[in-house]
Amino acid sequence: MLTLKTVTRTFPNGKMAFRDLSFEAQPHEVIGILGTSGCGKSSLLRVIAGLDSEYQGSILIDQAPLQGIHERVGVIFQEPRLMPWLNVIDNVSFGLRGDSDTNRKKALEFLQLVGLEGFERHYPKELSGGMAQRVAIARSLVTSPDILLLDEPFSALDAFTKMQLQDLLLQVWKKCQSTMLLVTHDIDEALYLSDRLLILRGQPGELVEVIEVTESRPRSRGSERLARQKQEILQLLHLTAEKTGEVQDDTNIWERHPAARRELSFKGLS
Amino acid sequence: MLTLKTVTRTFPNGKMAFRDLSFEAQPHEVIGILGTSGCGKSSLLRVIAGLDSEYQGSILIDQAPLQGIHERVGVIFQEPRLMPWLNVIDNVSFGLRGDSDTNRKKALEFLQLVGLEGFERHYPKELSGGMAQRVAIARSLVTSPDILLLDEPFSALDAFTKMQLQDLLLQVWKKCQSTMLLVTHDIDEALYLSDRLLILRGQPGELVEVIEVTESRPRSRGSERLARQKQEILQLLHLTAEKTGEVQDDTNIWERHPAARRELSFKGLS
Amino acid sequence: MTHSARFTGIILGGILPLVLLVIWQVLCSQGVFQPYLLPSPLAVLDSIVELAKDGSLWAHIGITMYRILLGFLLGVGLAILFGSVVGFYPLAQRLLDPTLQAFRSIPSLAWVPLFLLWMGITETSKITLIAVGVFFPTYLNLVSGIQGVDRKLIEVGKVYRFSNRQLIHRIILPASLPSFLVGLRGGLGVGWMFVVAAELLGASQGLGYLLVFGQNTTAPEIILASIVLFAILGKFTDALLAKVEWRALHWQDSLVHKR
Amino acid sequence: MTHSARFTGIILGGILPLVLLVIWQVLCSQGVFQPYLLPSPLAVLDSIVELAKDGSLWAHIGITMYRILLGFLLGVGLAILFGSVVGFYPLAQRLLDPTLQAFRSIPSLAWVPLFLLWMGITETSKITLIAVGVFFPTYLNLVSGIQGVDRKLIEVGKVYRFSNRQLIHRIILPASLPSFLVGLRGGLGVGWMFVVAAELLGASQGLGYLLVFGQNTTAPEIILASIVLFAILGKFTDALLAKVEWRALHWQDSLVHKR
Amino acid sequence: GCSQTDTESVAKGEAKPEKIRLDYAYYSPLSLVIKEKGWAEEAFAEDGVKVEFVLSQGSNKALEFLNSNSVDFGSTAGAAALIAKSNGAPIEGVYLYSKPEWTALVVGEDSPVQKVEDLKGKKVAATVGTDPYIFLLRALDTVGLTAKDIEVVPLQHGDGASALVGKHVDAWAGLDPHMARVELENKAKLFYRNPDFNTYGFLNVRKDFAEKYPTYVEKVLQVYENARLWAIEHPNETAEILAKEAKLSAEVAKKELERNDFTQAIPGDMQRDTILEAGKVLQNNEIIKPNVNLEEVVDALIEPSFAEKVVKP
Ligand SMILES: Nc1ncnc2c1ncn2[C@@H]1O[C@H](COP(=O)(O)OP(=O)(O)OP(=O)(O)O)[C@@H](O)[C@H]1O
Ligand SMILES: Nc1ncnc2c1ncn2[C@@H]1O[C@H](COP(=O)(O)OP(=O)(O)OP(=O)(O)O)[C@@H](O)[C@H]1O
Ligand SMILES: [Mg+2]
Ligand SMILES: [Mg+2]
Repeated sequence: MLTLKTVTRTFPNGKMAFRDLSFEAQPHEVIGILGTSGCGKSSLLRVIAGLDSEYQGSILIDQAPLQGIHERVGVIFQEPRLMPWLNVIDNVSFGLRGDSDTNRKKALEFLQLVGLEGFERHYPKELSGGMAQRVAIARSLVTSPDILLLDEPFSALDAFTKMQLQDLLLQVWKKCQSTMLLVTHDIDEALYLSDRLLILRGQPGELVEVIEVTESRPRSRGSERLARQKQEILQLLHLTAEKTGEVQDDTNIWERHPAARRELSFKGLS
Repeated sequence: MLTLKTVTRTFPNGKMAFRDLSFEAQPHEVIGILGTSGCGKSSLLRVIAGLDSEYQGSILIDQAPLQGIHERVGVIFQEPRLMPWLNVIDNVSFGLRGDSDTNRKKALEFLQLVGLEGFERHYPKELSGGMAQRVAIARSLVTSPDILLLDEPFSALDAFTKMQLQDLLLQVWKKCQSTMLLVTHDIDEALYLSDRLLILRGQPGELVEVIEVTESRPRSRGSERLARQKQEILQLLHLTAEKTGEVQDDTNIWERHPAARRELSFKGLS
Repeated sequence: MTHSARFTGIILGGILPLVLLVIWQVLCSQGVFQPYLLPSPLAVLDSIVELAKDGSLWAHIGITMYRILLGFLLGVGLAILFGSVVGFYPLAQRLLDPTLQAFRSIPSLAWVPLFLLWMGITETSKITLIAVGVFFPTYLNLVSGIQGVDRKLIEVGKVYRFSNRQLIHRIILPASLPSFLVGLRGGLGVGWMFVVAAELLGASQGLGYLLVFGQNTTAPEIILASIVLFAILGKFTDALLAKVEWRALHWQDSLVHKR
Repeated sequence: MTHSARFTGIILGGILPLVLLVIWQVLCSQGVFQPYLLPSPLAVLDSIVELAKDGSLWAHIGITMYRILLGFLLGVGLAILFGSVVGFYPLAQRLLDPTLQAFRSIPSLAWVPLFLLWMGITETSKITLIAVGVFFPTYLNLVSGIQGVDRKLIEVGKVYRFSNRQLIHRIILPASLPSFLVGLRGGLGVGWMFVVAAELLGASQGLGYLLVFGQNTTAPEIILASIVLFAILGKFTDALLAKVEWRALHWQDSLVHKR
Repeated sequence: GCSQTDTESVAKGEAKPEKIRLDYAYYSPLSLVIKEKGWAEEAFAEDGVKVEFVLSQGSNKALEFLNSNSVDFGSTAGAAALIAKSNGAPIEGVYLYSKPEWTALVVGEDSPVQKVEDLKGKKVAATVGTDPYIFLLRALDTVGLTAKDIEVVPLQHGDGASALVGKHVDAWAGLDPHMARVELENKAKLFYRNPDFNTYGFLNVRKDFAEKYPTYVEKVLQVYENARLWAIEHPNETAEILAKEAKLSAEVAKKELERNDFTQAIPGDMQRDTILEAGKVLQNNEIIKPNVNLEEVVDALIEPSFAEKVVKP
C-alpha cells in the first residue's frame, strides 16, 4: 500500500527533520507514530501527503512512486486550519465535490457524529479549541479517504470526547477499509487504535523501534495486555524512572533524553 | 486571593459559555479545571485574566474587584500565539521589561528549561507544534506571575516532554509561590499538579463537583491514592463504562452525555 | 451596527467638517481670505445651488458617476484577472509585474495624449482612463494579499486536490479579501482622481470638466464647488465600499470585528 | 534570492517591455503612427539623450527625485501618525476618518489653486502636495491593516499590560506591516502621479514640468520622454520598496515566503 | 532677517520691494528676451532689489500666481485678464507685451470646411474659457452662428492639435505654437484669421504692488520697453531665443514670431474695444456673470498711465 525507503527531509537552513525512515504500511493497517516533540512527525506526514516534495529517498503508494498529492489521501493537520470566512457546515463540506445539497447532508451527519449539532452556523472565531479541532476531523472524515494521515487529532479534546472520536475513527476505518497513519502523544490511544507502533527519537528523528500490537479487535481500553505493552513502551521512552517518583529539584531530568542540555536548577528563580 | 461569585458569561449571539460559577482560590493553591470540550473553560480563563469584561457576577483579586487586566496575572493560551515576526528568543522575552541584555539571559535560561536550546534564532514558522507551545510556556513563566492561568498548556506535547514541563511548572510554583488555574484534559496531570479539581459540565458549563486532592507533595506519578482518585473522577465523568469495553457500532455512546444528540450508527457510510 | 449607532457615527463624523466649514466661513467674513482667492462656503454653496437650479449640476454629477462606475468595474475586472495570475504563478509575476509596476507611476495627465491617439475622444477612452487609475491600487493590493495568504490554508486545498482555479477561487481570493477590499477602496480613490484627466479627453460635462473650466476662467467658486462635489461624491462611493467591506469581513477575528 | 535568480528575474521582467518596444518601433517605421502623434522609441531615446547631453536631464530627474523623496517621507510620517490613531481608537476613527476619506477623492489638480493660496510657489508647497498623494493610500492600508490584526495576538500584549503606545509599537504595527508596506508602495505610486500637479506650482524643472512643457509646445517626443522617465524612475523606486518588503516579511508563512 | 526691514525703513520717499517677481512665458517672447539677456537683474542690481523669474504655463496659471501673490507681474491674454478681473482679481493691465495673432480657426489639409459658415454642425475643438474659444465664438458671431450650432469639443490646446491631426474633430480653434507646428508639419490650413479678434498680450501687475511701489512698476516697464525695441530690431535673434527657450524648431518659432506685432505697447482705446467685445461674447456664454458691468471692469483693468510715462512715442 504505502512504502517508504530511506526517506530523509532536510530543510534549507540545514536542519534535518527526520533521517533514513523506512517502513511499509499494509492495506487497512493502522500505524501509530510516537515520538518526542520536534522529532519530525508532522514533517513526515507532510512528505507522505505529498505537500512537501523536497525529500531524499523514495515513497511508493501501491507500488507507484508518489507524485504530488495522491487523490486517495486525507489529512487531519495538527492545527484545525479552518477557513475563517466559512461557517462550520461549509468548512466541513469544504472538500466535497458534486451536488451541494447532498454534501450538506453528509456534512451535517458528520457534525452530529463529532458532537457539534447545532453549531452549523458558527464561524471559527466562535468555536472553542476542541470544537475547532472536531470540525477539522469531520471535514477530513467526510471525504472517506483511503489513506488517512492524522497529526495528533485528539490532543485538544477532553478524555470523554476523545474516546467518542476514537471510536468514531475506528468505525470509519472499518467501513472504508482505510489505511491510517496516526501521530499521537497518547500511548493509550496509540495502543487502542494501532496495529503497529513506530517509535521515533532524536533530532533529526530516527526510527528506533517498531512494536506490533497483538491484541485482537475489538479491543478493550482496560485490557491487561495493552497495559503491559504500555509499560514496555514507557520503558523504551525512558519514562519509567520518572513515573514512579516525583523528580527532585536538583535531579537532572533532561539527562537521559537526547535533547538534554543542562541542569534543571535554574538561576533565574533561585 | 481570587474569588468568583456567580459569574456568568453570555455571548452577544445569546449563547452562554458558562453559568453561575463560584469558587475561591487560596494563595499558592493549584486549581485544576476539567470539563468537556466547549463547556467554557477557556472563556472562564479569559474572564479571570481580565480580557473579557462582559460578564455578570463579581470577581475579586485580593478582595478588590477585578478591573481590566491585573498586573500579577500571567496567561498561557490554548494556542501558542507567538508573534510570527519575532524569533524564538525575542518571543520569550516579549513580556519582559527593563534591560534587554538581562532579559535575553533570562529568556535563554527558560528556553533551556523547556528544552529548546539552540532554537533561539528560529522563527515560529520553523517550529513544530509542540515546540511552539513550549516557547509560549517559556514566555509566560519567564515573567514569574503571581497568578498563572494555564489553558491546556501541555496538550501538544509527548509524554516525556510533558512530564519535564509539569515538573518545571511545579518548581516555578514553589519558587514564586504563585496561584495557578490549570485547564487540562489529562486527568493524571490534573491529579499530579493540583490541590483541588473543579469539574465543569454542560453547555453552558456549570460547576458539578469539587474534588480535593489530598495526596501530599512531593507526589509520585505512580501513587496508589491518585490512581484511586482517577477512578472516582472517571466515574464522575461517566467514562468507566467505555473504559472497560470497546463500544459496539450500534451502542449509543453519546446518550449519557448532556450533549448527546443522536445514534452513532451513521448512514453516510453504511 | 444598530440604527442609533450608525446615527451617532454620522454625527461624530460630521463634527470635523462642520468645524472646518465654520472656520473657513469666519475667516472669509473677517476678510482674511479675499473672495477672488477663496470664496466663502456660502458663496460656494450658492454657486452649487445655481448649478442645481439650471439642471447642469445633475448632468455633471450623472455623467461623472457613470464614467466612474464603468471605469471602476473595468479596472477592477482587469485587476482581478492580472492580480490572480500574477499573485499565483511566479512565472507570470516575473514576466508581467515589472512592466505593470513601471506603468503605475505614470501620471494621469500623461496618459491623455496617448489615449487621445488610441481611442479618440469617445466615452470609451474616458472610461478606460479611469479604469487605469482604478487598476493599479487594486492590482497591487490583490497581489500582495494573495502572496500573503497563509500557506497552511492553501495546503488544505491542495490535500483536496483542488485545481489551481479552485484554489484561487475557494481559498486564495477569500483569504486575500481584506487586502483586496482595501485595494478596491484605494482604486476607487485614484479613479476619482483620474476623472479630471479623463474629462480632458473632450468632455463637455462632468466634475472634472467643471474643475478645469473653473481654472481656465479663474472662477474660484466653481473650482471650490467642484472640489466640494468631488469630496462628497468620493466619500459617498467610499462609504458604500466600506459597508461592503464591513459585511464581507465579519468573520475576521480582529479588533474591530470583536463583539 | 541568489545572485543568479535575481539575474534571471531581470531578464524575464525585461521581455515584455522589450516586446512592446519592438512592436512600437515597427509600427512607427511602418508609418502606422505618424511621428507627430507618436514618435518612434528611437526618436524618444534621441531626445532623452539630448536632454542628458545638455545636462538638463539630470537636473529634471534630480529635483523631481528630491521632491518625491521629501514628499514621500512627509506623507508616510503623517499616514503613520493618523493611521495608528484612527486604526486604534474607535473614537478617533469616527471623528477623523469620514473627513479624511472625503479628501481622498479630490484630484491632484484640484489641490493646486489651494496650495498656491496657502503656501505660494515655494518648494514646500510642491513637497506637501506630493505628500498629500502619498498620504492616502498609505493611511488607508495602515488603518485596514491595524483593524485586521488578529485579536489573539493583541490579547497577548494586553496580558503583559502593554500601554496603548506599546501595543501599537510592538504588536499592531509589526502585524499590520504587510498591509502597511503595500500602502507604502501604493502611496509612492500616487506620489509620482502628483508630481505633475506639484510642478504646476511654479516649477521650471522636473519631470512633471517636462511633461506639461511637452504638452504646451506640442512636442510629442518630450511628452513620451517624460512618460518613459516616469516609468523608469517609478519602477526603480518601487523596486527599492519591494526589496524592503521582501526583507521585512521573511517571517510570513505564505506562498511566496515558503522555502 | 532684520537687516532687510532696516533698509526698507531707511529708504527715503518710496518703499523698496525686497524682490520683484516676474513671470516668463513661451507665449510672451519679450519676457524670454528679458530673462535670456538678464536685463531685469541688471536694472535692479543698483537698488539691491532681487529679481525672481517664475514660469507661467498659460494665462490661467499666470492669473493664479498673481492672485495668490506668487508673482508681481504676470503675462496673460486680455480676455483672460478680463475674466479674472470680473471675478474680483486685484490686477491691472499696465503694458502690452505684444499684439499677437496667436489664434485662428484651423482645419486639416483636405478638409471640406472653407469658411466659418461651413462649421455648422461640425465638431470643433477648443479650450473652453481661453482666447481661442472666444475667438471661435466671435468668428461664429460674424456669420450669425452661436456655439449651439456647432459641437464644441473641449480639449486642451495641445490635445486639440492632436485631435485635429488624428481627424477626431473637424476643426480646431488653434493656439500658437501648436498652430504653427501643425501648419508647418501637417499642412493644416488657417481658414479663418482675424488679428483684431485676438485680445492682446497684457502685462498685468498686482494692484497692491502698483500702489506701494509705483516707481518700480515703471522700472519694470522700462525693461520691457527696452526689450520691445530690441525685438523689433532683431527679429531673427528673438526667434532664436524663442526657439531655444521653448524648444521649438526654428521654423515654428519664426512662424510664431511673425504673428506677433510689437508696435503697440500702451494699452488704450483699441484694446478697450476689443476686450469689451470679447467680454460681451463671454457674458452671453455665461462665462462672465450676467450682473457684471463690463465697461466698469474693463476701465478698471486697463491702466495705461505707467506705460505712457515709459514708452516714447
Ligand atoms: N466569540 C464567540 N461567540 C459566540 N460563542 C462563542 C464565542 N467564543 C466561544 N463561544 C462558545 O462558547 C463556548 C465555550 O467556549 P470555550 O472556548 O470557553 O470552551 P472550552 O471549554 O475552552 O473548550 P475546549 O476544551 O474545546 O477548548 C463554546 O460553545 C463556544 O462555541
Ligand atoms: N520550515 C522549517 N524550516 C526549518 N526547520 C523546520 C521547519 N519546519 C519544521 N522544522 C524543524 O523540523 C523539526 C521537526 O518538526 P516537526 O513539525 O516535524 O516536529 P513534530 O515531530 O511534529 O513535533 P511536535 O510533536 O512538536 O508537533 C523541528 O526541529 C523543527 O524545528
Ligand atoms: Mg507536529
Ligand atoms: Mg478551550
